[in-house]
Amino acid sequence: MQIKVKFFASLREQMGTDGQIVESSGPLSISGVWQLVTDYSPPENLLCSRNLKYVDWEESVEDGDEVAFFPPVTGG
Amino acid sequence: MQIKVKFFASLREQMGTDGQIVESSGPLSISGVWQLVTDYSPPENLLCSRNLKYVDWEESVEDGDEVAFFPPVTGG
Amino acid sequence: MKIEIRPSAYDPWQEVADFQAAANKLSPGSYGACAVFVGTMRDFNEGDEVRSMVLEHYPEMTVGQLQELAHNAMVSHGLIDILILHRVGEIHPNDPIVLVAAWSAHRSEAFNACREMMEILKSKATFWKKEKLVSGERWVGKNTPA
Amino acid sequence: MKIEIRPSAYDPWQEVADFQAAANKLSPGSYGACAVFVGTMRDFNEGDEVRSMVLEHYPEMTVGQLQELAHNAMVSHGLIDILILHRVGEIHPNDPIVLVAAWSAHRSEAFNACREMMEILKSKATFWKKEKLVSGERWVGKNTPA
Repeated sequence: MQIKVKFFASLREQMGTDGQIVESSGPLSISGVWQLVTDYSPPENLLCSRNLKYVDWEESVEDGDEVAFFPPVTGG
Repeated sequence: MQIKVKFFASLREQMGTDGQIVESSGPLSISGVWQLVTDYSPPENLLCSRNLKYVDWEESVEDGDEVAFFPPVTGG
Repeated sequence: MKIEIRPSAYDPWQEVADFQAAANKLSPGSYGACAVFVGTMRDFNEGDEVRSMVLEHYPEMTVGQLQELAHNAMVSHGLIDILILHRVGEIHPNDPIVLVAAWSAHRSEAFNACREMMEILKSKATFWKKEKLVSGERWVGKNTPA
Repeated sequence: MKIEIRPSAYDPWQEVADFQAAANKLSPGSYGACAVFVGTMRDFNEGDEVRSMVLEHYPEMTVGQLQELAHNAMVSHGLIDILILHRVGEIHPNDPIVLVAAWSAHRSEAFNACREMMEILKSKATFWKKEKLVSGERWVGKNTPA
């Protein structure tokens, strides 16, 4: 299956890209997606979304999902 | 001594005037001022001020004071 | 700080814009938060259609009361500036009655001060409303508590 | 209800005035209360002079988040209408960033909803600020809690 991964803000700069496509043949969680895009542990307080909704790191993903990782929000 | 008395809003209409001057030769409280202007008991919740500050009915008044009586406020 | 009793109609958003642009304390970049409340006359109250209203006040008291509550809010909330306008006289539905605006560095102070000033104004300031209904008139009995 | 992400500068008071005049739900005499919050860029943050700022967001998420928090506020506070604008892109000191306005029959609902929407927006909506200082740049770490 294919997962579209996005990075925002400071994480985007650290990753050097605003996203990538990852592929996996077996079941996958958000944590698993993170491990496919980098060897580093996720920064403290890093947030994640699946298909535009906040989710936990244990959430399962499915083929075609959009998963995003980003630091604490600072709008308003 | 002379006290300038004012009435506002529904009380002004009930009294038929926006105020009057009362005279007294002895010591006087706000309650005493009320008794000099009418035989009726003050309406429930009636408020009073002395020289532009809210006061209790027991407050003493002095020559030249301005005393006002009025119903609960409804501004804003 | 600007505190005014207004005998005629005003545009609250224009007033806020004009004050914000002209006030010495509100220099560009100095404030991060502004909280505004505008109370407007409704055409309906307590189940009845209201045609117009007369707002009476005790002028010698109201000006001092508004200045005092604004001064206290400035100090206790560390505000940068305040604008308060209050309408008096004959008022029609859709006319703004009260405008309270507070500027501060961060949002919490502006929100808290704006609300606190409105509650003090509604419970203490010597204004009284008389509604003109389709048939007859009536004095508004009391304000809703916070 | 109007919810917009703005890529360029706007005049918050003109926006409130225009929306209030045009919104079908805000017919003259129907609302008694309007609470507004405007967050503006300061030229100073955490002890440093800030020259400008870039506001990045996750567009596919932010629009839905703002619509959802506005819809929830409409229902839970019984509001009449809501206006929310949020700036993105390159921002300079004194530029408005966020505008949240709530209209209701009485003051309590407008005040509560305006504040609640701002707190949800600041804690959940996917915007990020990067400040440009006199020397260098930095991402803002987190928002101040309520």
